[in-house]
Amino acid sequence: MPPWLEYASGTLLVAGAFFYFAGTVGLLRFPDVYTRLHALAKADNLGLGCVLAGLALQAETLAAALKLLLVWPLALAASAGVGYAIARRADALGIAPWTRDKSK
Amino acid sequence: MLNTVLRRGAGFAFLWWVLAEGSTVAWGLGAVAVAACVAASLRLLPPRQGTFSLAALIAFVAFFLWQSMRGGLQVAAMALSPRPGLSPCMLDYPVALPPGPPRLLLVASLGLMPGTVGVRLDDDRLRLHVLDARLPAAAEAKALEAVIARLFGRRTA
Amino acid sequence: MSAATAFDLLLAALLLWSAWRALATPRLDRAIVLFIAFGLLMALAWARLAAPDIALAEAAIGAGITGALLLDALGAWKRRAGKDKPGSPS
Amino acid sequence: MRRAAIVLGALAFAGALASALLALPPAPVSLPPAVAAKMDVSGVSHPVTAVLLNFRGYDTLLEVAVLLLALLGVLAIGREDRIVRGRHVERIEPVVAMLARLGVPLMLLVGIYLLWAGAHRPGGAFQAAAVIAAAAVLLNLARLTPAWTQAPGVRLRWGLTGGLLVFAGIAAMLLTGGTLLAFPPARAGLLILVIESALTVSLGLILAGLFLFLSEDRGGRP
Amino acid sequence: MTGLELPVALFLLANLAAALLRAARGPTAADRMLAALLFGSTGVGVLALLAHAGGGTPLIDVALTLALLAAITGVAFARRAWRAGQPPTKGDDDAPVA
Amino acid sequence: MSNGLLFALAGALLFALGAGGVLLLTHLLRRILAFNIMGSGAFLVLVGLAQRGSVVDPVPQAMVLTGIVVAVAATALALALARRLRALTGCDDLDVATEPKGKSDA
Repeated sequence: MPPWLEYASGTLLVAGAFFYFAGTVGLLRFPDVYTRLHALAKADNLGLGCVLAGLALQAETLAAALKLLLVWPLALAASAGVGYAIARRADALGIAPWTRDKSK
Repeated sequence: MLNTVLRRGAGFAFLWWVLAEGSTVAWGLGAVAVAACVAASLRLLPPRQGTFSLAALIAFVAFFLWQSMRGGLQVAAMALSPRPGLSPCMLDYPVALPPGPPRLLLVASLGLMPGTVGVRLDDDRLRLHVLDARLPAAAEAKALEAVIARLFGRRTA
Repeated sequence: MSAATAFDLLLAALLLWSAWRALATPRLDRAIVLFIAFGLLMALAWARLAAPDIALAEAAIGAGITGALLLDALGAWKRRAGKDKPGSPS
Repeated sequence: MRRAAIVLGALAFAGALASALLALPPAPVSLPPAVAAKMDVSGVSHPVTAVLLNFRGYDTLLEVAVLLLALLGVLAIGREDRIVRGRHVERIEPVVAMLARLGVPLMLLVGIYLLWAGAHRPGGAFQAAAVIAAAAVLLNLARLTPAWTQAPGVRLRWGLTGGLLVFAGIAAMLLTGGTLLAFPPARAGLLILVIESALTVSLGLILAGLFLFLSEDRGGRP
Repeated sequence: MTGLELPVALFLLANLAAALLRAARGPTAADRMLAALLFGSTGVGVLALLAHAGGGTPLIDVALTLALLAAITGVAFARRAWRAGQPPTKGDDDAPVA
Repeated sequence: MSNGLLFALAGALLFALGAGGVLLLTHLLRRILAFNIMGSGAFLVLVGLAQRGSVVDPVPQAMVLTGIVVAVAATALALALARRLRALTGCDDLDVATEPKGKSDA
């Protein structure tokens, strides 16, 4: 494996870890279920994408790399579906979104 | 109809090739698998009218990748900043896309775009939860709609 | 301590924690969520134990079947929670 | 009092077990070389599949029977009540339905892939069946497949028992050779593939049935 | 293999632990459902990393299966376990919390 | 300490935890959860012990694989029984359900 590929892969892995971290921080800090949903759905999925891309760069065959990249859209579809289901249910149960002035 | 079968067959065959990691001995069972999957998908998702263009798919994927990167960065910045600049609000957005797959793709992908999560879809009114009221959420949803409309072979509604 | 050892230790601790909380928490739905998480952690443990066959089975069954079975049962539990009298099918 | 005794007992048990584990000498009989020595006559190249279907095939045969018995048990117990129609059942949710419409063919593909993979790397009938059963669960959750509310019909019965019947039939056929499930090495690969395919269908239906018989949603046609 | 895989996997596991704590403890039932989202992203990421950190390529299949089935738990939760309009019961904090 | 031994020890603790849970908890669903945790602990001990060396032993893996599938079938059967019992008696505690009439005011 050429060294630049190794660096690129490592950079993507670290970037992925960063987005996961941001998602976790958002999950812990954000005030209500809708905002936490934003944090998880966006940051974690981007983190997963970076990690998978970083690993795909190291794959030996094209098919193996594509298999890794195939995982991403599956996870995205799952997140999109579950995220909407959660938001839809929260709305149906009458959970009001947190707003800035209400907290004051 | 035949067109749809061939297209889906090719898609599943490609996926099988990826899953089997390029192994060529797998094609016996692979043919059975592809046939079963095409049958299942025809039953679950009947063929529809409309054209399909690779260019539009690439445009959609590129738009999606770029926007989800922006979305991730934005959420990361908000989560990690010492004072998160959150001012969430609900936004009722009138959907122009036709019902069925295009509209559902819009709802699903909005959840991964910067600052928006679909909360409820009633006919052609979509309620969005927006992370920051100052963001141009409606304009971005409009742009996404245009890309999806192209993907499904229609002029922007 | 190498990253591998740290990973295994953290994973084992998480397994024990989630199992403990799943049994000890007073709330039924929390218990079931924690149990489903326990299943996922078991899949990771099998992956670390060089048993990908079991990891596959655990991931597929834990995510696809056990979780749905338990959550469906939880829903049935709640739905009947209001009416205490037995045998009242309307 | 009873509580304290149980907690103490469990702790003592855990301690004893842990110290026994730490003191345990390496196994006197090492199985991996024994498995490896027979791999070339097993008909497959993945050791776990070889153990599961060839070396200890009779275990697996009886296990399928156990699963069928569990399903019969669920059937015999029946649903807890006659379901109140329409009141608690969810609306069809289009996003979830679309997820199922797109995801189920993919699950089928991955299921069959896992069945194929089992011959030479991790995978096999059990995992494939679990993935296919999960597809059925998703269809039910999306209200595309109704729950099973009555005893299975004739076709479904054949599907549920087919794996066991094929497995038992092949075992009976081989019994003429003297021993239970001793595959002739030349045909072992083919026989195992036949058994695994039948098992995948049956186990998938059995696992799906375990959920579908208990599921609350009678659903309707799409 | 860059040698970064296991440290990153460890870091993700730590994230999973923190987030799971929140998801399982969160004030509303909806927060608990977030756990289902976590499996879809963090669990899959850890498995893919483990595959490249010496676990062998079959673990990619495990990650793939998990990603494919991750939606089921969340959907089951939203559609079955969490009902609107039910009175809160003993041992259950699912009443709508504003 | 090899990782097999570590997970085997964790499995022993999980088994004890699950066993304690089965004995102590009376809620039907919780008892099913405890039973499953007990089973997982046993599986971890089996595979973990075999994994102490560097050679992968396929025999316990095959056993545990079938064990997991049987465990889910057993769970489904137990859930069917629990739901039926609850529908008939209206209570969710095993001890209350089996006690003589009059006390079963859950």
